[in-house]
Amino acid sequence: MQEAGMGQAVNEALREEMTRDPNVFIAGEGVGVSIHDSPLMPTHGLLEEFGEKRVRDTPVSEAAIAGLAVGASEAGMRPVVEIMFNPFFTLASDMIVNHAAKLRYLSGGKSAFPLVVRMKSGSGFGAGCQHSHNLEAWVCHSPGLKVVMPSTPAEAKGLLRSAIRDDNPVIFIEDMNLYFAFMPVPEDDTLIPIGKADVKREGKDVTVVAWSRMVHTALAAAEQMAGEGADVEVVDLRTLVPLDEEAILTSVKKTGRLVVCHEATRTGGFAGEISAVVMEKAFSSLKAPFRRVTGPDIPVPASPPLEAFYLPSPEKLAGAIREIMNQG
Amino acid sequence: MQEAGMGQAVNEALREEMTRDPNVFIAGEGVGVSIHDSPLMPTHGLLEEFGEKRVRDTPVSEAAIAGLAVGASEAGMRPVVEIMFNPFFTLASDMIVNHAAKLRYLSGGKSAFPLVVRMKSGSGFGAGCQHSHNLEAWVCHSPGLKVVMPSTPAEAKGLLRSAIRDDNPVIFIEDMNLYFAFMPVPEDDTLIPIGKADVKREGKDVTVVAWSRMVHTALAAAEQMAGEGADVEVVDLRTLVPLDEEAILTSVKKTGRLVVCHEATRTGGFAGEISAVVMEKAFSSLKAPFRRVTGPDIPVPASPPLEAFYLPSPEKLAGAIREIMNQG
Amino acid sequence: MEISGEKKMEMLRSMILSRRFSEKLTELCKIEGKIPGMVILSTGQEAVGSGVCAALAPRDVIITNHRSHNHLLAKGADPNLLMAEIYCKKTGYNKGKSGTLHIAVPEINAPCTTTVVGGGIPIAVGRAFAQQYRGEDAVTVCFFGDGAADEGSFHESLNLAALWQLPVVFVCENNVYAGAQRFEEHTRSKSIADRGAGYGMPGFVVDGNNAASVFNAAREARQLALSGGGPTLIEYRTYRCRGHGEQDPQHYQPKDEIAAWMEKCPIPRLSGDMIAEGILTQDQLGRLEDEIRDSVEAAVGFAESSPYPEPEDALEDVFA
Amino acid sequence: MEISGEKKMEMLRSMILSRRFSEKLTELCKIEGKIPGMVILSTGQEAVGSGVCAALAPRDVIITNHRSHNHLLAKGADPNLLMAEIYCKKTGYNKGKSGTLHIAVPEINAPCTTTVVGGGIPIAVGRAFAQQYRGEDAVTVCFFGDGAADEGSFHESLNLAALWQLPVVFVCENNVYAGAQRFEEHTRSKSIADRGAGYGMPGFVVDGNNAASVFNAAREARQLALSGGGPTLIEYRTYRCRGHGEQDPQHYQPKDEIAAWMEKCPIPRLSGDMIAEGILTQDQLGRLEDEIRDSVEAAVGFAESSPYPEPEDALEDVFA
Ligand SMILES: Cc1ncc(C[n+]2csc(CCOP(=O)(O)OP(=O)(O)O)c2C)c(N)n1
Ligand SMILES: Cc1ncc(C[n+]2csc(CCOP(=O)(O)OP(=O)(O)O)c2C)c(N)n1
Ligand SMILES: [Mg+2]
Ligand SMILES: [Mg+2]
Repeated sequence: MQEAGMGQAVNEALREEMTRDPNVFIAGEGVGVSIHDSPLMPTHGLLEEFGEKRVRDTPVSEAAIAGLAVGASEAGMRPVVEIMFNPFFTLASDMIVNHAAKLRYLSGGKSAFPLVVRMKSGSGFGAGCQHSHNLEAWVCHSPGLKVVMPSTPAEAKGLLRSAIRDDNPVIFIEDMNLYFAFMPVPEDDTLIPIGKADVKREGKDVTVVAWSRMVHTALAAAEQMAGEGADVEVVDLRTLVPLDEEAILTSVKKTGRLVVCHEATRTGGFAGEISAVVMEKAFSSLKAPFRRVTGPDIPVPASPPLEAFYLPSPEKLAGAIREIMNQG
Repeated sequence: MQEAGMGQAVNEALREEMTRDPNVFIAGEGVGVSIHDSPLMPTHGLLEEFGEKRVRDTPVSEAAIAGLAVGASEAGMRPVVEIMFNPFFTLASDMIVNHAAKLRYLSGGKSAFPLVVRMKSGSGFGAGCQHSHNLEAWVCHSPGLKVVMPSTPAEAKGLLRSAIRDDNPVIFIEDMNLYFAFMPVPEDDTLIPIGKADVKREGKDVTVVAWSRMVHTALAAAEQMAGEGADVEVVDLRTLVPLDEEAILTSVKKTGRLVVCHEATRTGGFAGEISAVVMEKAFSSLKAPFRRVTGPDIPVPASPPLEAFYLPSPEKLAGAIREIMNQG
Repeated sequence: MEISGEKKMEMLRSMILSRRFSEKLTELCKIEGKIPGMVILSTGQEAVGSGVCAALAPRDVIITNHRSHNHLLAKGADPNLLMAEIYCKKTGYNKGKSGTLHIAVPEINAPCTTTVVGGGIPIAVGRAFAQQYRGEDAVTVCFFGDGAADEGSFHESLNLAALWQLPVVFVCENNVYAGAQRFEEHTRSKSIADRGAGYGMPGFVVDGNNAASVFNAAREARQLALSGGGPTLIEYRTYRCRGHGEQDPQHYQPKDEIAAWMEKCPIPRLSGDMIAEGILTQDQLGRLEDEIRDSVEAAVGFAESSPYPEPEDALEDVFA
Repeated sequence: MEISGEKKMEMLRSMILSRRFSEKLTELCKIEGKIPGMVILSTGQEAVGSGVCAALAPRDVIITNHRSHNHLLAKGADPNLLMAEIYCKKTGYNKGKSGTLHIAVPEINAPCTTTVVGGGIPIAVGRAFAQQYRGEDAVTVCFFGDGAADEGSFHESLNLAALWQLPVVFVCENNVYAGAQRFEEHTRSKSIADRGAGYGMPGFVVDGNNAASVFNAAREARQLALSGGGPTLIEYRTYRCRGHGEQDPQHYQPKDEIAAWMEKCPIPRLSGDMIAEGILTQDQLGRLEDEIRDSVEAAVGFAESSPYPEPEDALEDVFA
């Protein structure tokens, strides 16, 4: 099996789906000619392969990019558009949330909007809070959207292919750090279903729910805790909407303890949703208080020590696990 | 004491603050000359009283309206701008979330942005999902913003005055239904502090946390449940950010049971945050599973029976309370 | 260019239908609780929707806005299903989920109606992109107001459409008001059409109360788009004879201004011309009026007798 | 209009400072891990920031963007504090919270720098609104790129500024590229300045590599704004001699294009003129260069020897 970063995996998925279905096209800022001349980037080489008709560089106009996807998808095309960085979602949010997500409902089920919006996310580049700001909680709170946040290249590939084939708008968020983390990617054409979590590590003492880059933080924390005799189960959500409640509840019923880890800021983050689901549906299984390990409620700072402070680390996560291991 | 709707109370607060401080001005679509010729509306009569310099009708340009507030507030003015309906926040969201909320931090604390964004929210007018969509969870998840959602005219008045005097960006969300619900409003110039919840009804069996219009739903449900022998405490958050955790925890520690009621859709709604806080900090006090009573995960439909189905009712809330009264 | 008698008849019928439909709604809106939501009409502006749609083929697409009824009827919407949707009934085009403001009728190629001001413009660009991509012999028309032309979405969309030479016709219906704000109170520009130049796109100001001029401008723009010549921005000058919506008392609209524009009503203007040209008689006009009146009454009857959706129907149609 | 020798000297110094500062950063960026984030420079474009800021009074405000260093230095930023912020040190203008991309310097009236493309434009309008409201004898200048002119924020802001005749000067720095996209690949418009007409605002295209022309256009626009004549849109034509940022290998930029523009470098152009006019000698120029080189070295020394902020400092400065 080849080793690749997530950008390369996304690239493969795009290439394969574009080859399979002439209705698939990609558009966005620099998806064709880019300032990044690197094969690690998700759309590298696609312009050369598929030409200007299907690989559309757009002006710096996020609302128009998103609207392009809405309109073209209504016609039965399958646009995959890129909003360069997650914070710029704000500029596309009217098109996505008030249109892509709602127009089918408003049509009484007559229209469909099979589009994918890819967004880069994640801190760690010293770029500051206008580039690094994880906003998955916004799209999760917008009925009509599906939300996918893979943690490995292989899953990114399989999930993106499913997202492109899905008849609904899918928000697909890629942590940029994972472009540079090489992991095995199968060369077959596996589709990974949207809406299914994956247990990345089995354990019996505590459940850590995470997604995207934080899955690796969780796995590192689990290793650390294993040394202390705690057996941590890591549930990788992969898809946030629709949420695989069953996977979460099954794990929590087994372990009786829950920690959620996300990079996004704390207040109003998606950890709250998971806590609510568990408190509603597995209350009696819980042996210890819930813990969240998240970014603090601050914009992401640029300076390296500050940015490192922002990021949930395996150590902080292990600390939280330790706290509740001592209870219940 | 006079009786007034929330629009009138907001109107009084604006009038008083504009009179007190020449740096306060209002801007937005139809804040001066409006298609609504009604004294129940929040900005009615202010143009006549304060003139065109301070009451600025703008083009239909939400990003510019928000940017106006950002720029003017940096200069030390105190803009109070209106985004007509909550879903149109999307169009202003870059200015609010990436700029109003972050620029102070980016300046290292040198700049301040003392602005208020008023937004109308709430379903019940058959206007459909592009007008009715409660998005408070978005702004609550954006560090640097304060978020206020009053339930009564008197509190709207006191809180808006505090919001205008606050040195930070404050998002002030008014449920339009409350413009037509008349309640006493004191004529004095009370300031209600931002960040303090209010116990609207004391009770010992179950805590219902609510805000904005849903406080009245909670009070109605509490009355209903009183007839069944359950003593419901209703905590009106008033401010969502900063969250008065103490008020919530004090109540839950007393009652041992928690229901959160909000009009916004369920997944990713702010109820999750409250559940997380309680599960982190009052876990051992909890006697029964948590319940949320919220809008379902759908866009708000226009047709009256569908729209009524969408809205959390006292009956649904009472049902949830009943469920957990039987446990623990 | 010469307009056939048939086209003129089509426009006349469509304008009268739209007017009677609107007048009926004005009446119904006075009855408390009858029509949910904000009913927004095109009374006085009918030549725009009717003239533009007459220039289109059924395969052409329109994207419309909060003031959609005229556009939809002109594109061929069934008055029964339209009225039922406005009533929010289960039999309506969108099962009552949309109501008066966002009626989508994909079956007549009017698939997206949005009440977010300016929101239809990027979508129209996307729809036209699909047409170009597939080499369809069809265009997309986007209807929006003068106020909408101040939204950022207008700007980004027109720039992109011009850049890619997409087959789209941008129809700005300048009805003097955006809400309670007059045109000259929301921009210092002399016209919206002037903005075309900034995107390298032709822009024209056209009399929007003259169905023939409306038709001709739309026909030319469509032709240009079909032949690969890219988008056109047409600003039709017309007037909103009623309030922004039916709840608007029009207190800020000068009475004599309304009256003056009512004098320029596009319906007698076209029917008068047609009679003068000898392609319509008073008698035929009378029968047309009667027939339309009946169909509007029938639409009301259909809507009134239709059931509301069941509450739980609210949960359907979120995902495909 | 005549430009004083003093002003010319000011521009020359500011351009050379900006160039040396940038060249130093280009060097530093090659050292792995030295400078955090995306360093984005104005090499070759210095006449714009330096010429415009020379036309301003200290009380005038500038709002800048991701390509800010030249603007900030020209407005009077201290190279030490600027460099320290670029290094993300505690002693930097913003305590390391901003880094290279969003440096805010309220003390020189450069209070908001945003890296959201187009994001500064609405803010500049708000800042100019405050000036008008208070009757201040000052204007706001907003710097943005040609790419930014395609964002919706540009459109909404220019329309509003013209409508209210706000004292703002919109400075579009057209450096041929927006990221990897050439100007003619992102708009079919012949110029950004053309867009002014659509808002009822004067728009001019000006040589952005000639400091004197830059200065004169800015001075006139400022004068107009101060006298109540409202905003102006100035498009300065210049060229981005380096990549979008220092990580950009410029693979899509023709080498001969870069070379041709380097020939038009604004610095020797101004210094050459000044020498010809007899207001500068080679000797003085050499001393100026030395002095500036020293100050840039000093800035690097200051930054290098400054501490990083403490991790927990991250929690400060969210709320006032
Ligand atoms: C984004 C957004 N902002 C505000 C509104 C409220 N609103 C509805 S219609 C309207 C005026 C639109 O004017 P114009 O575009 O000229 O269309 P007209 O109503 O005159 O046909 C406004 C402000 C809205 N629906 N959407
Ligand atoms: C809203 C937004 N979209 C995209 C980006 C990424 N981006 C940064 S600079 C840039 C190009 C801007 O071009 P231009 O406005 O011409 O400015 P220049 O870099 O040439 O000075 C892009 C696309 C961004 N920062 N903000
Ligand atoms: Mg209008
Ligand atoms: Mg540029």
